[in-house]
Amino acid sequence: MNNILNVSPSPHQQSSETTRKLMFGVVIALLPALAASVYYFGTGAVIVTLTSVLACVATEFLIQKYLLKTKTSISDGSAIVTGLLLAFNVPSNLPLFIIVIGAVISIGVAKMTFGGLGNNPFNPALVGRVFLLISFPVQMTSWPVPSGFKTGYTDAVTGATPLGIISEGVKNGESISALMDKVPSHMQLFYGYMGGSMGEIAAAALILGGIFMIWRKIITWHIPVAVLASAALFTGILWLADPTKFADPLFHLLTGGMMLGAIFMATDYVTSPMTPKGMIIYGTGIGVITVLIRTWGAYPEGVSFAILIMNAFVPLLNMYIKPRRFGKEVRHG
Amino acid sequence: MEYILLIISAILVNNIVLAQFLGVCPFLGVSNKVSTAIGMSGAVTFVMVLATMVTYLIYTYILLPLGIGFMQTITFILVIAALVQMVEIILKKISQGLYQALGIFLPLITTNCAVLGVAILVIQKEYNLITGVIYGGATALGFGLALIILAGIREQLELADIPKGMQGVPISLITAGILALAFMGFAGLV
Amino acid sequence: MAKMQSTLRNMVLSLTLISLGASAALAYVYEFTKGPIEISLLNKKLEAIKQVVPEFDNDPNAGMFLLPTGEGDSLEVYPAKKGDEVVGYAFKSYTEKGFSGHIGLMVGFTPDGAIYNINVLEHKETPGLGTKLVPEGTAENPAFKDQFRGKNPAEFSLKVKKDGGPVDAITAATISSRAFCDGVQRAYNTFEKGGLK
Amino acid sequence: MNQMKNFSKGILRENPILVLVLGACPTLATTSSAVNGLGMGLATTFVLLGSNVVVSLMQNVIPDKVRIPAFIVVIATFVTIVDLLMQAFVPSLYDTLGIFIPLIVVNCIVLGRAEAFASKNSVWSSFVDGAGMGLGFTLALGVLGAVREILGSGAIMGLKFISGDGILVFILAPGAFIALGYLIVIVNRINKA
Amino acid sequence: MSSTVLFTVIMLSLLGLLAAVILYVVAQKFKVVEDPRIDLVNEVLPGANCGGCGFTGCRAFSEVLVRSDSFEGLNCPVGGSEAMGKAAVILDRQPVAVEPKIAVLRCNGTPEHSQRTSNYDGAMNCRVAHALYGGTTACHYGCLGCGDCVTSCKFDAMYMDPVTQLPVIIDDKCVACGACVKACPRNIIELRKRNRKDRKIYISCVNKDKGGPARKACIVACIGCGKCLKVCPYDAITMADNLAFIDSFKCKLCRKCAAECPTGAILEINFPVKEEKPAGHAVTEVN
Amino acid sequence: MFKTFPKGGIHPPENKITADKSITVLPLPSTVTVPLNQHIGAPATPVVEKGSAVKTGQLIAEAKGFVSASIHSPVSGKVSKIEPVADSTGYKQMAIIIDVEGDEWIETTDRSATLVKEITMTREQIVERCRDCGLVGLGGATFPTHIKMTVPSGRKCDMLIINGVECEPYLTSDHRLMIEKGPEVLTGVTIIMKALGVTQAVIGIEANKPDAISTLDGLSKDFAGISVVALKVKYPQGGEKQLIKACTGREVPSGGLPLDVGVVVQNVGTAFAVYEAVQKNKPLIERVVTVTGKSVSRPGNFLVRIGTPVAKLIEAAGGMPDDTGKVVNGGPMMGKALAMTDVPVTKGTSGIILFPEPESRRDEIMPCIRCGKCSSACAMGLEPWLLSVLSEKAMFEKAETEKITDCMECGACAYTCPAKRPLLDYIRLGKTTVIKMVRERITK
Repeated sequence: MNNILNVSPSPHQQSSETTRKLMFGVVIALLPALAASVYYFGTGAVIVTLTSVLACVATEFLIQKYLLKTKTSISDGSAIVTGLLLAFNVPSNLPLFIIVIGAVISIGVAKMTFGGLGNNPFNPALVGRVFLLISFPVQMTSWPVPSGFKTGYTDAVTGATPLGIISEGVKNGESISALMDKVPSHMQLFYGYMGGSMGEIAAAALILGGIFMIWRKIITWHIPVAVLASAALFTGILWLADPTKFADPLFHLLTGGMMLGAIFMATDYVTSPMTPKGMIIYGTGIGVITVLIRTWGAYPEGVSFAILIMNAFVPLLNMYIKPRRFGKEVRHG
Repeated sequence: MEYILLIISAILVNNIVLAQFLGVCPFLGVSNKVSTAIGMSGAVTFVMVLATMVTYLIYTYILLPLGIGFMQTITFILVIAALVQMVEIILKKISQGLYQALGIFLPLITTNCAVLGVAILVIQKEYNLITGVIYGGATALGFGLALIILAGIREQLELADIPKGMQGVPISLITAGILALAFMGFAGLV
Repeated sequence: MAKMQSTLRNMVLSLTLISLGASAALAYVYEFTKGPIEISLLNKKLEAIKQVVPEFDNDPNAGMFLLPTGEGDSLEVYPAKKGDEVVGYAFKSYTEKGFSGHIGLMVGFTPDGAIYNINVLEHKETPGLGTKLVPEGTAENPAFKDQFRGKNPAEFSLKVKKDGGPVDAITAATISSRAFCDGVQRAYNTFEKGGLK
Repeated sequence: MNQMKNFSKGILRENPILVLVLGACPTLATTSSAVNGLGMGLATTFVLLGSNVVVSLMQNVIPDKVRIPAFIVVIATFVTIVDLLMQAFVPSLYDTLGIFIPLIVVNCIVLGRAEAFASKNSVWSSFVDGAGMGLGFTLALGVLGAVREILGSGAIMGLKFISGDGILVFILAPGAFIALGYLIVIVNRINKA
Repeated sequence: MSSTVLFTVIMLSLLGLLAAVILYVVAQKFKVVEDPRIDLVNEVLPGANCGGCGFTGCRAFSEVLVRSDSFEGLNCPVGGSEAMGKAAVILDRQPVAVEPKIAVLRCNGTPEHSQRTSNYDGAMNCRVAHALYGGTTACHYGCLGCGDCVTSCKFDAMYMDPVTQLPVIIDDKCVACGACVKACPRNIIELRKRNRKDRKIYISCVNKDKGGPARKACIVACIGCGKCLKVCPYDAITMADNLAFIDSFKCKLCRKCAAECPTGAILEINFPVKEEKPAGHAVTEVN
Repeated sequence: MFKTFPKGGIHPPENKITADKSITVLPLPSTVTVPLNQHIGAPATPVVEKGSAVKTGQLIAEAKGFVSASIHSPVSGKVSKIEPVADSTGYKQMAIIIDVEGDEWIETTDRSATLVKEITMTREQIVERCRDCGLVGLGGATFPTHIKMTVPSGRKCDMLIINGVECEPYLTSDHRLMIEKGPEVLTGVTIIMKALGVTQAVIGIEANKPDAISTLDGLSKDFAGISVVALKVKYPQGGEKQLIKACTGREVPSGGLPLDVGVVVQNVGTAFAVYEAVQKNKPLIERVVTVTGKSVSRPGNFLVRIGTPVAKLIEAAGGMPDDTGKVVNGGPMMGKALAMTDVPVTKGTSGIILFPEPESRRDEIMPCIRCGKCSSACAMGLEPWLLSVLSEKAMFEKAETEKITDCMECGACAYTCPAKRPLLDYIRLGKTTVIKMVRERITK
């Protein structure tokens, strides 16, 4: 009997959950939405997704191998998630070189610059997305119209998103009820029959993914619920105040990446607060800022910006909103 | 309403640091810790409101009537420098607590180009006294907001393993860049 | 030379002297540049006017007059004359409906009310989108502005296609395009009301 | 001191922006194109040269306690002169640089050099120092401007080399921060090597 | 002269006057006296802020230097006598000659020399491992191999050798700041006098066990036999707790002790190669 | 719903393999090694010399410090050596090594199995006896029992809580003790109640031991003031502060002791030892140890003399399986890994767990993704990710303000971390450093 024993400090047991499992859990949760966008946008969605994922993984690999000269960590799956989310946030007919630029910005600037996984203060996919939105406004806002499965790539007919139509119309002085006729019905919106970024359209599929993630304990309910509830409340108040100028809350929830943002983007571990209380404040902030931007700002969607802005507040939230310490309020004696 | 829009514009849409590039030096310099950032924001707000007021009065009632508007720069900078010193003295006399909190930041403010910048902008944009002062205050709040956010992120980054070459100023600049990117979302609010 | 001691007398003296020297220098430079600055400002304006009206030989700046817009304010109008004949009017117009608010325009009309040319004086539009209002096009590659040339707003409705008008908006910058039309419309309305036709 | 070394230190080893990170405001604000960057750089260089020379001339007649205000007066004078001259003779550049010309007054480089170098050294070294620092500043601004122009509008010195637009972010505020950040990293690497 | 010029002059003169008065008052109120020599001294220091001098950084050390009456006991290990000499010139003091030092690793417990008895599987941190248990070999004095010293080195003068699993000190880069000495929970690293051509003779072991257990734990351990003590002509070697120690300031590098050591615990480094090496002394040459 | 503590906690697989294995007595080994430091506090001083003959139960080392406990010979025989011996940490410490010659007990001990329920001693006598018998807390912390049984003047204690939670996976020694020695345990509880002067005692038991709950609940009717509380299965239910919160709703203040809320907590094993010491005058020379592991052929609960080599215990359980990668002294969450198995069983040894090789290795460490799972697992409401990185980066002042000293090292954070970060390793390092810092500050 001369086994050499392993010695380590306690604990000597670890749970079976791993970063990799969590990341692939997110990937699985994203699949229904991916399927929906392939259904609506055809091969374009597949090409965009593949390019984005490959570019993200390649960027991470190359930077780690040649610039930082550290161990590569692409197998942890986080680059894949970033790639998928980036793809979900762009139109399915985006020129490929733009996607590659987005991937380089996402991984290179927003993630690896800060030291890689776990250190980035901002959601990499969103940084990439917003960067592209501002850099290539034309390409990033020419959304193909959903037309059932098709194989064409860039020749698709483009149109505005429902939110874009409403926002334009309101600025032009048209009433909401008139505009509502120009956009798909709520039920269509729920299933994703609308123009928009690749993965943001199918609310039903996204909710399915969200339920999966909550069930698998990958995320908690706090952030998505806080985002959606606060957005619904805010738009609800506006809608009740003047239904001719403001769209109804349900419309807001189903459009413009609200679901994608609330369920997948805002819940990114690294860039969201650690405590439930912090999460609720963070989520509420996202909801409110989104509505603010949608209603009065220049960008009709606003979710990406709202999440990035609240990302910036996360360190402060983590700093000042602490879990309740055991024995804190009690005094001696 | 006009004032509210002015305030929103100055804090969010045209944030002095993130959109107008004024006060970048203290923005990078005094953002190591949240507590210092808060102190600095307070001091800047105080001085900026006061400076806007004083420089406005000097410009409108002395320089303009005398026809020596071109003396703006030199006058303003001297006035601000003197003002900061005076504030320091007065503060020390009237409130020791406030002095403790803001005092150490006051000397840094003289060379904060945001203060001089705002004083000049108020004249350039032809604001009146009240609007000017509100603008100055709101701008300072915007400065404070950006500063505190950056300080929070930097305090968190202290715990991160940032690649060696990126540490310090570069990472702060890139963080500020992404922050500016996020703040562009407020475009069109006013 | 030994360094001056920091006594009150020395401090006041040196600072006052420095100020004196500085102010003298400044005053001199100011006097010297006063003329050129005025000229350059004037040139800028004239340059803008020159681009939007047919060739002239008068001093439009001297002939400048104000016309009420009917919205409570007035526009500056610069008449361009060749000889005694008026060849065009340059209207300094504006709009507040731009993507980032204010856009300043110089709109030139021929006396019959047709648009001769338009010049963007100031704007804060988004680079790459709204900024496309600015450039002049070429014959084979016309810019946004060029579609207005020679059109008379009396029969050419100043509306983008989305609003049922004939104007081709800049891709992804409908708001800017619409604002541009608004500014031109304001100039035209003023022109019409002013009875210059 | 070796004047050549004195001159060249400002260009790379002690580059005011890229190494010392002074005067970040105008650096970020005026470098949306190479020409603007160079213009700003030259204006600052002029002020730097002037103030360095005058300050070093007067180093013995200024009592210590009023050193800073005296320097500020000198600097502000030069700034106003540049301001007026540019307004008169290069009005279009003046329009683009806008508020950042008067703000040269509070540019840390100018005051910093006056305080750290000119007030202690001879006129000639101060002049050389000013020239070196000014050149370093101008170069940095020029390079940053060029980078942003190439990436942001696909052009160099106003000449377009691609059709259409570039990556627009780079001519906007966020791009300025990001480009400067990476430029500093690169220069640090070069300096270390 | 136009009125503009007049106004300009009056205005600015008034302002100057005002500023002067205010500043005078301020200056009277706050007299911040900072010795300008602090800055000067700070400039000649290396600026590594390594703390090797025992103070919190180069600036703090400059302040101490300026305030001090003599340089006795003050030394910048990084800048060495050069920096201290410059500082002495600025401050008009006598520099105290300080022998340059170098860090050496007093453990040679490579896997070859010391039998592995367990695998450490905790956080790669010597202090964690040290607090947990005696280590992966039977020697609970020797190197744990987690590299705390390497992380603590600000001068890139250390690296972990993957074969020996011991840290290696790069002589050319080591400035003897002592950071590694502080970082090592087992006090294996020692600062010794730097000899010509970086020649070194030292006991590469810190095991305080008696001969038997020490030898059992590691074949190159110091077993406290005392043979080296007897041969040393300079009284440089002392013995305490079953462990010999060579005082680097008394040692004249005669190398008699190394030849005598039965276990090869005494390392001689950077000497010209001898014709024949005593057999069985598997000495890993460090550098 | 069962009672529990409010925040945090994890559910590691229970693996209570030996829950139905009754306690068997391990035969005496040929030599025993009795370390002099088997408790928190100063080591005891030997009162025997090399060559002395000793009887089972004879005092061989005396407590000298205030927080210290006496040590008795677990066997009869001859003292062969008194010298430093590597203990379970690998570091050497003084131990008395005795060659076993038979099992001759000291006369004062009543070795009959009859239950003595009547308590004749006074409070002072009970405390005295516990000290004389070298009793320490058998839950793992090994704090001398007699100190814990004395309520300092000016403090008030109104409740005794008996910790029968045994929330660590694998371990079943307390569980078996409760089932097999119920009346003795309850008598012990009554004795401690008397010593403390309280009328109320609660025995907290996790709901995964229904047999123990029903046994004790049934028996407790005969004992005044003792009640049994079933607690939710959640680690670390057995943490002192968590247990008090769960049983009484009282919250021990940060940095405070149970006595701050009028409670004293004792382990079930301790209660049994108190019974034996007070009623039978038997010193603490043996204890129940669970020997278990997934590949162990005959896992079980053994009554072992202190000083028996762990290797002997493993032998009794069927020998060390070939795939063994790690041997843990104590529970898998808080126990200590052993570098070798020839170290002795001590008063604090509650179990020996043998992990097969694949399970014994920690997974590859990934970067922290700030998922916050450690924060939600922490029963003390701390932020392990923060404390860990603060310690790693040597920012100890900040760690102090973040209450690193509140950490009870339960390991829930490191267990739950999906990135497999060694959170507790660093927190423990930070905690010791901070405690040292604070102590230095006080002495300064």
